[in-house]
Amino acid sequence: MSTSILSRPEGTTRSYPAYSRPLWRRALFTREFAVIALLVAVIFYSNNNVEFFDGPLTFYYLFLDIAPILLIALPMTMVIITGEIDLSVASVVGLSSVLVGQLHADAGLSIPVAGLIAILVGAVCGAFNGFLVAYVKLPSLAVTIGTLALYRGIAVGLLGTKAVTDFPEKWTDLAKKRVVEDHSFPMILVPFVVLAVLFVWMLHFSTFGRGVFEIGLNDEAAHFTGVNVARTKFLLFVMAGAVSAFAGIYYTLRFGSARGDNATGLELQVIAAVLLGGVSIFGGRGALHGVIAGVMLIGVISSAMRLENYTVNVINIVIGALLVLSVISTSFLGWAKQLWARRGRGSGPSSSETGQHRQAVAATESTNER
Amino acid sequence: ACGGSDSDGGSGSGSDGGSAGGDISVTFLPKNLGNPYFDISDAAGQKAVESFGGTYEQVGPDAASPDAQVPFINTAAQQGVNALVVSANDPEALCDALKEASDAGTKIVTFDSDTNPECRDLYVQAATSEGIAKKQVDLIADQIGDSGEVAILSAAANATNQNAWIDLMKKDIEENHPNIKLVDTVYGDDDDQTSFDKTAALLQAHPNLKGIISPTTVGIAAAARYLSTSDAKGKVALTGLGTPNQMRDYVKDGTVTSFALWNPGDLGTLAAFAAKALVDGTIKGDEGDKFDAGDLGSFTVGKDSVVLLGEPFTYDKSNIDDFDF
Amino acid sequence: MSTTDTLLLEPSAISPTKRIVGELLRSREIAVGAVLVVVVALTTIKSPDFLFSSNGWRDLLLTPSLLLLLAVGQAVVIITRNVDLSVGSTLGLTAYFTGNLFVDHPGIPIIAVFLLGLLFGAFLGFVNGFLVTFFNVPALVITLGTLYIYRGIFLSWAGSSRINASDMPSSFLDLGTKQILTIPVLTIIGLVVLALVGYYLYTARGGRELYAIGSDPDAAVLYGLPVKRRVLGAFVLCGALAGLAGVVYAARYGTVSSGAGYGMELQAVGAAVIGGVAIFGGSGTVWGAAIGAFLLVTINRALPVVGISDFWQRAVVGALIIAAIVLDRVLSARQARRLVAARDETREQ
Amino acid sequence: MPGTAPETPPEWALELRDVAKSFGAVVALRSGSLAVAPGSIHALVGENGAGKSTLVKIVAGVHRRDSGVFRLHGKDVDFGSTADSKSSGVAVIYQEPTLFPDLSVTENIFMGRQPVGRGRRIDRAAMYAEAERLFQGLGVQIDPRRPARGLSIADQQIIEIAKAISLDASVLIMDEPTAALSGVEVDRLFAVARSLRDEGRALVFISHRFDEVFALCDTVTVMRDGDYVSTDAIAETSVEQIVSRMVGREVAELFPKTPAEIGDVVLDVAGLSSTGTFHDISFSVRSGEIVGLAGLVGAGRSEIARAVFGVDGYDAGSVHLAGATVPPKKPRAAIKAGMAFVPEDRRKQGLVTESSVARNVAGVIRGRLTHAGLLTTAGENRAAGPWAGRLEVKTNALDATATTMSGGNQQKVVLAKWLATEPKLLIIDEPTRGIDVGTKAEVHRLLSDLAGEGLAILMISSELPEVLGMADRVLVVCEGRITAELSREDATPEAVMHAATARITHAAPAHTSEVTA
Ligand SMILES: Nc1ncnc2c1ncn2[C@@H]1O[C@H](COP(=O)(O)OP(=O)(O)OP(=O)(O)O)[C@@H](O)[C@H]1O
Ligand SMILES: Nc1ncnc2c1ncn2[C@@H]1O[C@H](COP(=O)(O)OP(=O)(O)OP(=O)(O)O)[C@@H](O)[C@H]1O
Ligand SMILES: [Mg+2]
Ligand SMILES: [Mg+2]
Repeated sequence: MSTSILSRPEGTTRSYPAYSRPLWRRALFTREFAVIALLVAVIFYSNNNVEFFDGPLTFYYLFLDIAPILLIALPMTMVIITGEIDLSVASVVGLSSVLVGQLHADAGLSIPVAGLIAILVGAVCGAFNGFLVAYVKLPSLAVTIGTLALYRGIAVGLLGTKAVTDFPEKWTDLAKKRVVEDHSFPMILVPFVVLAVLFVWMLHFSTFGRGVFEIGLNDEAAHFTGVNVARTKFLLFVMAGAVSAFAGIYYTLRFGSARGDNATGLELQVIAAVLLGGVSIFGGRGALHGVIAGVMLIGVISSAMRLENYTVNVINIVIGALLVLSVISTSFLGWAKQLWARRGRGSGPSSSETGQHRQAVAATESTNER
Repeated sequence: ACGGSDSDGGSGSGSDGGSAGGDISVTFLPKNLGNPYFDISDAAGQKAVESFGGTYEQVGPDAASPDAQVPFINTAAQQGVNALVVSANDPEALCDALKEASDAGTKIVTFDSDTNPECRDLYVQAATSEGIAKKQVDLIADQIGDSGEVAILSAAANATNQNAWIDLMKKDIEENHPNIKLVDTVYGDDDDQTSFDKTAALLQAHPNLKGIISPTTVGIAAAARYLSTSDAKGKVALTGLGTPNQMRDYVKDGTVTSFALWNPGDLGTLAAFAAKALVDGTIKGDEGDKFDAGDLGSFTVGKDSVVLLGEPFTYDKSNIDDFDF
Repeated sequence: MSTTDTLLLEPSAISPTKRIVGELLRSREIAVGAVLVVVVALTTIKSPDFLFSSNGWRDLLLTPSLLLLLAVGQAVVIITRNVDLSVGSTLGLTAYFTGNLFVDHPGIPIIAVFLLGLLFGAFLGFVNGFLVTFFNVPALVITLGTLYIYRGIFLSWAGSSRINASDMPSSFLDLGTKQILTIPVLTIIGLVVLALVGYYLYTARGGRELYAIGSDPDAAVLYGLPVKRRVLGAFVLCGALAGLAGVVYAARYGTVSSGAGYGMELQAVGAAVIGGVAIFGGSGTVWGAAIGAFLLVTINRALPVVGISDFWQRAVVGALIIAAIVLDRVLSARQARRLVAARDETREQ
Repeated sequence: MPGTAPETPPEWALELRDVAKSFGAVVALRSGSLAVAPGSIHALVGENGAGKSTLVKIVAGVHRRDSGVFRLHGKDVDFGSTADSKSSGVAVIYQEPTLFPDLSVTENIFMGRQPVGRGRRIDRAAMYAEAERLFQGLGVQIDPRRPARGLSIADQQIIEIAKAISLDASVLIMDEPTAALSGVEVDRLFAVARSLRDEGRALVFISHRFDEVFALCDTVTVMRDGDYVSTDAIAETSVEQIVSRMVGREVAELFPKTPAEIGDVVLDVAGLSSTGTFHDISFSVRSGEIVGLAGLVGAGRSEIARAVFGVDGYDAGSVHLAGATVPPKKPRAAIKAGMAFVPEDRRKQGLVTESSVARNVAGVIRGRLTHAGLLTTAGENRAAGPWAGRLEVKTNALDATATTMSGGNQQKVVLAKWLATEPKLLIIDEPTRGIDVGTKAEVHRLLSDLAGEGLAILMISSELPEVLGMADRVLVVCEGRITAELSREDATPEAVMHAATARITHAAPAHTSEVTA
């Protein structure tokens, strides 16, 4: 090591391959791929076995239904990857819905102006969450349980028994219009695709996104390498608020009705979809294509089951079971793989594995998870 | 057969029976599942549909909100069911979905709670809103001696029919009962626990309260349960819309003197027959159209495509044992 | 203590009584309790009936008993650094199960119903705990899943039937309001449970191990604590208490429909958090969670009395939850700053 | 070239023979052997990743061996959990402290076996009394009621030791217990260890510090690459012999300090203060110069470094880098100005262990790797590859994570990451903590070379030989103040220790006057 370290010409020392596994293995053995495969399988099955599923309306309605979840899942994915959670998104949807209604009906503002103000208020709601989580350093689960009630309460309080329903046809139609006549893609997919591209870039192809992952894996180390942990989290909560508010506008226009109780319980659906899409609740892991597939999967299953005349309770059971199975399967597969590897190497005292042992190993390794 | 349901609005002429019954598919979409009121009406609807050889389905959300109802309307449109019988959680929010279903050839019947008239083919109304409102005001006035403070325990804050009744009740009280003062309206969201706790809060907040009107079956049962276990039992009157099975104990123990309701089963039956009549072309939903509703007799479509079941019926100690729903 | 060199840390030189008083004053439980007293006092000034009428007194104690049970169970689970979001569904399912017992087996002894409800809830909790511990997966995800599953099962099972007051014996329903020495029976049940669980957590090895596990699960494994068994136990306890709450629900409300317990999970977590149970485990007491439950419910009841419109109540509750956790942070930050400053002082000596 | 395992005398307290353990594809232990007699202290040494901790964890019941013999007091055992080993009389102090931060130190010691009174109630009074007795035996004063949170690493280690002692175990294993301890505490630990030995217990002591091994132990076993190498009585061996067995090759000089040309002031710190941690800290570092920051553990050196770099805030003072002011609490700004900071805790602060090597190495410079707004993995790989190569990081691919890497290797990744920023100043906290001799020499050579190229280096180290061997100038920190500044010539062990303990031993109020300029 006598030559210069800082400015040594390249190529004098050893070089490394970029990947330890071939491309197909990296692509196929992922949670994301599993969700996408399942989605394709369910669509294929439903097309052949569920009456009316291959009809022209199925995907049109499907997209209309899941659009708010798709939208909110984008920032929520990033929030969860940093290891935080936002339970208040559905309340922001409700609040934004009420604001659009009131600003339009009472203050006489046009829909775009009212919408813009609603998005700003949504961003402020997110900023309040973000401030408490990122700068006051309160646990996000507790903070957003509080704001879940607070924002919903403001929405309900502002509106009371009134429901604003007279929105200009131009706008309510737009919410349901198709991008191309006779195709299944409603207009709401346009802003979604724009946002999706933006979020994919932010999360997977920008320095900001790398910071998001690092914060989730090890926020102290991220802080030490110059990632502004607090600001990153703050911005993500702001985005979650703003996007939720946008979803609230869509909600209002799609149903032509501004109500404080719009989208009640949506937060759990969004989180379920995000987790189903392969995002780790402990942060640090996840990808947006998996999340989008996860949202679609829930939508397609619900749609197919409704066509088979199942009521909401059975659908709930299936979605809940899917969520449980999806997390169990990862740990089950890991465990099976370990067992397999050990089998292959022949027997030792370890062939009589006990739960205790697995637990200890898992615990030493589960630091990865956290 | 229950009193109040035998409509005399329209003679039994012009009925050619359920001839074209064939294979009519009718889907019932209540406000939410697990609501006893709709369980009764939908069960009767099922019986009616099966009586004319149609296929019956009941679907619905687990919470009473319009956004949760829309996917089920969409699904019905996709399936191309012949008729959809829906109780609307919001007059406006369901409209577009219903219109699309209508475009797909589905006949839309609303019952119990209406949408805007242009969004459906027919509304099967249990009783006129004026009638329902007046009935309840009369009952409470009777029970509290036509003077004192009363409060209303409603369902969801945005419930269409509830709000319409509440407005009419306010007007009626103002005009005809100057000594009655409506001091508060609270919302129990058609949830047992919330309604129960709101009743307790009403009594706390208004020590001089003399009566509670709860125009919803969930609310009145919860309020009765609270009253029956409190000091206010017998001192604070309670009336509203309730089902006999839920209210029987409270009528007998004196918590409640009397309450009102039509027969929700008849409402379901009438909605089913109306759906059938629309599907097989007997009626179009225009004013003056006549159709046959099985045991209930014949009905005529009124203004705004509304079919009226009858007037609410009053239940009290003397007659409550005659009913089982 | 003969060694006087390197003073690593100052051992407590203050007297035990002074220390205990100091600890009490700093404790979160006392702070939340004080807020509760203030709320009750203010409301009573506005409307003396809130406290002094027999109904007011009864409801003050009775209404929180349901959430109390849920919050105690939730607190135990949170202390182990887990969470149980399925308690609301468990409550609903058990309440319905309870009502059904009376329908299917008229004349069944009430104590048997309580036990069966407890067991049924414990079973549902066991399923959660088993999934969480055996597969080593995050409780939040599992219990979010079972929240949907249990409620779905509930709806499918209940279908179009519901349990009305007339389906249950009046001796059972009377429990909903019965009082012993003006204390409602259901409150007594809640308080007995609270005392038992609190006593266990404070004085039993198993209870302390729950704190250890929540404080650092990996260290607990290295230490040789029976982590899985304890966490499973916590879930079973939480489920059992939610089950008990289900029975209490049936007795108190006299009617069970599919909405029973809807959304209670967040209230239970909220009560525990307000009461000072750290969401990341390891600290807090069930006493705090219980006071948190009382505060949450009492605020809800007080708002209409003080004249806050129905519609704004939820907003006020949300604001209070936020205020509680912010206050907690401010207080602990001040304490930390004091400790740091104290270090300088010892150095200057 | 594994040596032959020791012969079995009648009564080993602990005996492991040809024990193997793999984690997936990683073979952590190929053939580990260790035999410890009762009434002796047995040293276990080896390079990073030699498998020492794995062996310990097998004895502790954390891991199960894949094969091999494991006997305790002559009986075959097979522990399924740490509870099993504990009940068999084995106490272990793990390499990383395993305390429960929310619980009191006393509960930490007695968790799971608290003294119970009537009705299986925990007897708290008895527990606190017992804890005080333990602390007294160890000669430390710690409030038995205080929570473990906020304890310094040294204090945590002391609690661990108290915990292990209180177990009354026949076999006590200590995995690098001294890594975070200062001289005084080490001496006290040794006294306790010797008295335990004299009671007839068997002790295993793992350390990278040979002076400690030779001062304390009776026998030493050497491991390399998961294999047993040799066992010798301490009296019959030497440091050189052990080192060559550990490394399996000749180790170059440990402190290859070459004089570098010292240039202009790069870092200038003036009057830095932070309540409770440090006060009035002023010093400067010139280009080409290595400045050592010495002191006892807990003196506040790391805090000073963290404040200078900006991960922590400070109350007063200023930091200048190459003439420009570095704003407080802004690591980004410090990096931009040309600062690099290798923190003391590699796993928690130095790198994101679950992230790939490439992402870690490119972590600080990724802003520069963005092209057309896009940051791609390929771009990160291109940038990271050469730096990983230059530091000879041992990994099979750039997408491997640092999770299972040995400490030395991880340290190289951290260094690669910071050198990639081409800094003007390198702050390096405990550059070789927990790193074996072979890698240590590499790191030292690297630091020396970097200084030779004009880099300014601020090095914090608790190892006196390292400070004395590498630094051009030594600053001694004691209780948050700089108590001495010594040139390379003046920096003798005595002078440094004197300044490092100045205020404790003298308790003199006029301490500032001791600072020599
Ligand atoms: N849980 C694990 N999974 C995979 N590999 C592991 C695991 N634990 C240890 N290893 C690997 O096993 C090898 C031996 O590690 P071990 O911790 O026993 O080394 P050590 O001798 O204690 O080193 P050090 O001196 O750095 O503490 C290393 O290569 C390490 O990366
Ligand atoms: N009296 C004390 N009470 C509580 N914590 C203390 C006390 N003294 C020091 N500490 C903490 O102990 C830790 C050790 O300090 P620090 O890491 O700065 O020491 P150091 O000189 O860098 O030692 P090293 O890096 O070798 O561990 C710090 O986090 C400090 O806040
Ligand atoms: Mg080790
Ligand atoms: Mg340090």
